[in-house]
Amino acid sequence: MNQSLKTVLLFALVAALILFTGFYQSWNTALVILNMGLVSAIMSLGVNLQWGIAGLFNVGVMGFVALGGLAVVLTSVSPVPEAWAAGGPRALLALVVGTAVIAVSAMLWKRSRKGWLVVLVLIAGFFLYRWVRDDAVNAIEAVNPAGTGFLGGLGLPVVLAWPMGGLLAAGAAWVIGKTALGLRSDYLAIATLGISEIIIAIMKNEEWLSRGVKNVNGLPRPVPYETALQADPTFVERAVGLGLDPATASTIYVKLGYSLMFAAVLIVLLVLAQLALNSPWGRMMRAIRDNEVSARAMGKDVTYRHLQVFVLGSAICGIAGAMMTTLDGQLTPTTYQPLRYTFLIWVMVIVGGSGNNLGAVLGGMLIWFFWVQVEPLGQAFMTLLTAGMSDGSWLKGHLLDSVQHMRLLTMGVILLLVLRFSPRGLLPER
Amino acid sequence: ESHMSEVKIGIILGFTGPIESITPAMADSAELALTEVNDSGMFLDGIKLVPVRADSTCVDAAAATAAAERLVTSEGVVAIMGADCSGVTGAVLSNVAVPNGIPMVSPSATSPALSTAEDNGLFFRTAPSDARQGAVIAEILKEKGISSVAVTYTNNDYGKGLADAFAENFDGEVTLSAPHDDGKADYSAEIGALASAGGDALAVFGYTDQGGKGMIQASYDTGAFDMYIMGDGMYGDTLFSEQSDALEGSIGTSPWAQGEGAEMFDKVAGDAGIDAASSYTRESYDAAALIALAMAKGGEATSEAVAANLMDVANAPGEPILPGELGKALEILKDGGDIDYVGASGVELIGEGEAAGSYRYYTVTDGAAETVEFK
Amino acid sequence: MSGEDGFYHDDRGNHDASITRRGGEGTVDPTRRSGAVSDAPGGPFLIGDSMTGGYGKGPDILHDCTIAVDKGEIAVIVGPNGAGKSTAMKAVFGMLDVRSGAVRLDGHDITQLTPQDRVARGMGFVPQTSNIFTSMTVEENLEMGAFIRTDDYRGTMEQVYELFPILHEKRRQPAGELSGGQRQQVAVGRALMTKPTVLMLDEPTAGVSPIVMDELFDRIIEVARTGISILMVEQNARQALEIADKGYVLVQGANAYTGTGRELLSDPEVRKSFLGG
Amino acid sequence: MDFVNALVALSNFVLIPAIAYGSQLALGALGVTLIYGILRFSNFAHGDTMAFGTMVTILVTWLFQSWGIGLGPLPTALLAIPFGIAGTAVLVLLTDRVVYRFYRAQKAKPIIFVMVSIGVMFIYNGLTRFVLGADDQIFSDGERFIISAGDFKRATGLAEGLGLKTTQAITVIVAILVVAVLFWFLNRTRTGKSMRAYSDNEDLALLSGINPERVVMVTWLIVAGLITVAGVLYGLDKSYKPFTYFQLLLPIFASAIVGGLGSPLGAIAGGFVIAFSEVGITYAWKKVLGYMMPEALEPSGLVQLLATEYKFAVSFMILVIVLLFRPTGLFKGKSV
Amino acid sequence: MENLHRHFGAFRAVDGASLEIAKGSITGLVGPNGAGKTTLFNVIAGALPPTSGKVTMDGEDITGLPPHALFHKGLLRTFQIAHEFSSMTCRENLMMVPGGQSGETLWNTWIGRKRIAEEERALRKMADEVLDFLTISHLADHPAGAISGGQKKLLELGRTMMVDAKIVFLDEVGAGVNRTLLNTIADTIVRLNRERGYTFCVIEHDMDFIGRICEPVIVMAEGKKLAEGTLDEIKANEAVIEAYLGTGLKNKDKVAQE
Ligand SMILES: Nc1ncnc2c1ncn2[C@@H]1O[C@H](COP(=O)(O)OP(=O)(O)OP(=O)(O)O)[C@@H](O)[C@H]1O
Ligand SMILES: Nc1ncnc2c1ncn2[C@@H]1O[C@H](COP(=O)(O)OP(=O)(O)OP(=O)(O)O)[C@@H](O)[C@H]1O
Ligand SMILES: CC(C)C[C@H](N)C(=O)O
Ligand SMILES: [Mg+2]
Ligand SMILES: [Mg+2]
Repeated sequence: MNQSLKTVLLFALVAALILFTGFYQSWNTALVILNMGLVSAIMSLGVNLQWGIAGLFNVGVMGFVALGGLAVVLTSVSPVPEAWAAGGPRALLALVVGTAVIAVSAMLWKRSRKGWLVVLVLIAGFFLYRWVRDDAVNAIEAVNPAGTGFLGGLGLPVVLAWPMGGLLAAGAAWVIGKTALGLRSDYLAIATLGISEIIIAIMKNEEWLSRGVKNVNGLPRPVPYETALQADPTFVERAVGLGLDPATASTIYVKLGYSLMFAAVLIVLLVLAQLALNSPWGRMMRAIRDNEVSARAMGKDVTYRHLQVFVLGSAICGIAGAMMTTLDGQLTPTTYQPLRYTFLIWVMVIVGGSGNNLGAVLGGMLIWFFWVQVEPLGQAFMTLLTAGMSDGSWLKGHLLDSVQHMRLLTMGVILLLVLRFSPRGLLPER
Repeated sequence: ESHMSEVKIGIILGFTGPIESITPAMADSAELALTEVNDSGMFLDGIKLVPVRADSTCVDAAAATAAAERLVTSEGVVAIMGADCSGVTGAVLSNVAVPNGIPMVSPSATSPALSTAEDNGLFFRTAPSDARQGAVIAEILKEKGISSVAVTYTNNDYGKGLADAFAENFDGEVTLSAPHDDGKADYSAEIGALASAGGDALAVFGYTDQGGKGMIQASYDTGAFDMYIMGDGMYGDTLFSEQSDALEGSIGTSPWAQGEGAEMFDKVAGDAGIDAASSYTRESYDAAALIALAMAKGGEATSEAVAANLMDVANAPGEPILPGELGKALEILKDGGDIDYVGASGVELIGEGEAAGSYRYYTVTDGAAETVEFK
Repeated sequence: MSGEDGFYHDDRGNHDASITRRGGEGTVDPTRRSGAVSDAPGGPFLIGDSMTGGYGKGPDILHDCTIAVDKGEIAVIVGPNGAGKSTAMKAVFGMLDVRSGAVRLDGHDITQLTPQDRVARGMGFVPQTSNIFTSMTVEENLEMGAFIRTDDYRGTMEQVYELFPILHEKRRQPAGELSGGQRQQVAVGRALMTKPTVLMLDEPTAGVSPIVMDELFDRIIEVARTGISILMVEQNARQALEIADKGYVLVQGANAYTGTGRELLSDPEVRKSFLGG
Repeated sequence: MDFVNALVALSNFVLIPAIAYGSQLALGALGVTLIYGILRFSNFAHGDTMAFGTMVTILVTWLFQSWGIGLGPLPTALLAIPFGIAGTAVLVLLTDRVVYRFYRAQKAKPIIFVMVSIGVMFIYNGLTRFVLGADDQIFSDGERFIISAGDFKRATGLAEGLGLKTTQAITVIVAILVVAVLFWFLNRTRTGKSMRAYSDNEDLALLSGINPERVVMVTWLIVAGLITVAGVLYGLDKSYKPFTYFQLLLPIFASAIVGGLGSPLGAIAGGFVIAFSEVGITYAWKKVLGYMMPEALEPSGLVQLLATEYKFAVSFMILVIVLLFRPTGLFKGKSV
Repeated sequence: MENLHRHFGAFRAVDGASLEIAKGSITGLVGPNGAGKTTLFNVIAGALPPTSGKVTMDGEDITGLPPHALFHKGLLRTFQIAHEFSSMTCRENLMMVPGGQSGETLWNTWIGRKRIAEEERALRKMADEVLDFLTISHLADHPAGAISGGQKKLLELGRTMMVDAKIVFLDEVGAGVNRTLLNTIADTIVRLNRERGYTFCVIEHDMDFIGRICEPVIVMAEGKKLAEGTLDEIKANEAVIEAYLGTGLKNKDKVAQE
């Protein structure tokens, strides 16, 4: 089968799956899957840029996604004046001090290569930082801990948080890239994995910044609230006119709003990525991926290019992370688990076909669909399996009790099946 | 309305993930209540309540939202018993329940923050907020004359909230308050730091078969502390019997009703083969029962009926109802009477999304919890 | 910082290739099992008879190509780059699917055998590329050559060291750190360790210095004299044909000229087009 | 005396736990490193395979316990380990036959193997939970302590206690034995060398007469052994819960990598680096310093470098730093 | 370069070699296996840092510069073991070589499509010419990972023809290349040298090839320079014969007798 036909068919399949969900489960479910599918597609686009195209083994996706989430809080939540009064400036000063210490020691290391001196500066700096920080942080966290207990954000429109998420992630990626990109793939992998864990640890524990594990709920939305729509007579009228009940209509309306926005972002990013890939830039990146030594000898600045693509890919993940947090309406640092936000994204990229942007998008949508739908699938399968068994038998009871474990098992089976029939991914690079 | 002869209730709990070991008993308890309602034959002209389970994963807000969305929009559940962990509960509430007007009754989401969540009158819980538990524990310690403790809490909104609430109310000194992550492989570091900080006892605000247990075990293995103070998440027979040496003489609190209700539940659950002593089984039973009773009170098995009447059936005035007496309650309601559901956990709802509830203060003796008093 | 040394001599040049590493991955399906061996008496000692085939699902590279060598003989294959010489060697060794044709060894049809089973039947092969274990020491490389031998192979190892003294000197060094020519010597040494009855060499002299090349050819003649058949591909074609009993010129996967080494050397057409005048 | 007290406190809270934990990680990392080195992929199913092997051992242990068979002061589970290994071996060989083999034949890229192993992980995950459920399981018996902290205090009259668990001692001893045997096997035996050869250059291994499928099988067998032993020791020492075993995957990978992927010695070193940085860095020195210093200078604060919240962050930070200075791990991992 | 050292642990691969390559020459570099030739190349081309010593080009100190910087200064090299971009086609392998392509700037791929298209056309033409020259034009769309060993060598050489270089280091281009083709390559090298003024430094073990194009020839052994001169001078040098050239086949006569 030729590749473009295959592409069309597979995307049609995904569309069909979602439509099927719409008809047989509900349109709301279908749209929920679609929305997170779009976000997942963007994440896998970012990972594909790094791995599929440049061969960088970034297993820190979770960290960048989380930074995107943090950006939403920092951008869109309204500031907490009491907290600012209690210790805002001092907390900022602490940040400045912290950055300065690191910058100074990095410079010292470059200039003098005297390890002990750097360590000394770091230790002294650390105490200075803690001294500036601790009081401020305690003061901030003491302000209404159950309700706020953090500085809040800038109170800007939440859509601005998306590019902000990208920027934040890009900034972090730049720092990480500068230090860690020299590592070989698996070593880079564990380094990025570690750094993402560090990012999560900071988000969990720096309450003054992100409210930590107490979560930030009720984030602003770029779309109207369902309840507002339900209260709006014109909307209700129109819904009734279409033969829908207002509650359903409002939820669908809101979700469609997200779908459109997400789709727009995805399309823009996809087009940019495709243009870049099918150009000398993409060729050069593939060359670097194939053979770094040789690419260097052919005059390509591998280090710089790696950094560039690492930052870009991470920024995309950051944007997606911000979008996801916006969709969720809340930031919950504990939900960031590597399995879900790093490895599942990788599964998406590889199943879709690494090196192929369309493949990554496809993989994102498809795997996400299954991730959600394996639960009913697994239950159905189990019902089927136990149908023949006599009622009340121990085995049947035991199996039915364990039906929830079918979820991941079914996911595993699906993953293996997909990979069996397309061992190079659904839409291979060439 | 013959086509309405089945009405679905969603049961959203973390069947996979960090609290996967306590959720089956919770779900069973909830279903037990529904079965009881169905079996009584008293429920709204023979409408059957059908539980539909879904996985909240406890930690993955997106997956929980998707699961809830599926229950609401495709399975058509009219009310949700759940979710379990405070984080995902908040997500399901604001992303699914509120937009669709579906009431949620959580048996175990105890974070104080949920009290103020925007819920359009749709969120209820049967477990009291940790703000109160913190105060209760502080009070107990004062009575016992313990003036310095080290605190470790599970690093989520529940643990943090409870630790904060405790610290705020505690008169003595908290030598160190160190979080622990659940499901991790090793807790030596936390114990090392806590032991260094010292204290008369170690307060553990975690989960019974998670990091909380790990902390107690690590402490026992190194001889760091001899006495433990345990929050609600720690209550569990297995833990007590398994760590009986370590826990001898330790104390704890758990949302629990005085007397009858709890005993009845033990019996009812025991008959149904459910491990009643597991965490939050009582609250789960109550949550499901409340949903059914609210429907009965409203005279229709709809979301609106649940949201509108739940507070009513839960609180006085009315005939007190214990576990196993749901049939009786339904009968009263059918006759237009009033009930005050007490249930397994002594339900008392104070305002939306807030349960009063009482706590059982127990000590561990010979590997079992022994009630000291109820607070 | 120790990362940098090594990989210029690695077969996997890629700095970032530890998870994509292709170096170790083979091209042969390792899960294949050998098929039956049937008797096919007569004919030369080893013959790849009218082989047609190619890589994977790709186009045919070999077209009805026949290569044979008799006991104690040296057969040399020459031809332009990409003619299919290496492919023919691999086909004879069972490393790719032969769509038609047969390989016979010592009166048996071994077409269905896997490479490892051919080794057990006394065939030895030095491929053109990736022909050493880069991470193992020189000595371990040689030991691996003797993997199927159950007798004492120390004598053979001494002989190899005698032939390539530099290897003795570097026997504890990972082979991946050797220079190009030294690696070539390891590769040939490894094959010699097998004590094969047929030795197949794909450009054994590529990159070795003249003095070593002479040694090598000398040694090949000696080996052949002990009754071992030698089948080799050479680009140093003139030297090779001089010592060859039989020569094949391969062009585009098919036999173009066949004759004794001398015949080919004296054929002006062959000289001009393939031997560099 | 104070000095002794300080030393005892440090041993009790840092040295002993870290050594035991390090050994557990090391055993896990050995399996990861072996699969990586020889089969060329990072096996994500490692944690869940460990859970499975432990589960089989637990079931057999319960059987033995019900029969009254025991090892006296030692845990009965030690007797059941061979059965656990056998069960795991059957499972992994079956998986290899049904799943991985196909991709080997296809010459799939290593990254595909990694993804496949994630699929396998999901399936094992369900499998274990179907059989034994998701709960904690208790199967340890015998003497818990060689010496408990309380007994130590009473015996020595010191202010500080020193607890040493039977399982800790067993773990360390087993880890040392296993590593020694493995090292000998890989570097000295014919089969071991053939495994290294296969990992280095598959085609050439064929050309040397090495049977690749046999190498694969032997690797899985060794891995099954390592995995089960690691899982059982961990379960005895801490507790058995499938989810924790899954969570163990990350520190195990970290250990394997920081030590140098593919290097058994590195796996050991890596295990200790991770364990010590997790346990050691966030240790509050208050107590120890309190003993060492004169009364007047006794620290008032905790003297803790970083709060324990950051213990994972710190251990990963150390990992990153190690890698910056030794980009391919402590033991220059390339191949086994 | 002067007094260059590169040590691997205690092993001195390049041990104080000082040699000079005259502008516009085609210098041959020969020596026994393991003499340190490739290592020397790697050090000069920035692939390995020198342990000590200095490399200058056109009077400019280029010691320790990274390879890509050297490329842009006009210093090119090929690899002894072919380093192709295996998943890319042969044509792409060539087209990626020239530096300063505007399409390599990310921004331009979005806004400068037209200019890129033009550049690409020109590049493609050039690449096709080179492929033609190397007699592998039929492989233009073939993945470079799946071509024969000799063809990879040709591709390696082809890359140096894609740009204007000041100096090109060729590491055993001839090994594994058909002798007839090698003669053509030799002619090209000479032509590039004459017409475009490239300086070459060539490692090769084929004396015919060396003799055909190189003047002067430098012999290295054990990391040091052993001799320098024309090929005939070298051939007459006892030390070189002993270490490198040898005296021909011992068994030759035996073959002849048969
Ligand atoms: N990474 C390394 N570690 C240790 N020794 C090395 C390393 N790389 C090369 N060597 C040694 O340095 C010496 C010189 O190697 P080099 O590749 O420069 O030789 P060469 O002159 O190019 O030989 P050839 O003609 O065979 O290609 C060899 O003896 C080799 O074993
Ligand atoms: N792994 C492979 N997959 C697909 N095609 C291949 C592969 N290796 C080689 N080829 C193709 O097969 C043809 C013959 O290659 P082969 O390696 O047999 O040539 P050769 O005669 O040995 O050349 P050389 O003298 O350059 O080594 C070439 O055209 C090449 O493109
Ligand atoms: C299931 C529970 C133990 C949950 C806990 N009380 C929380 O709010 O997260
Ligand atoms: Mg060839
Ligand atoms: Mg060389």
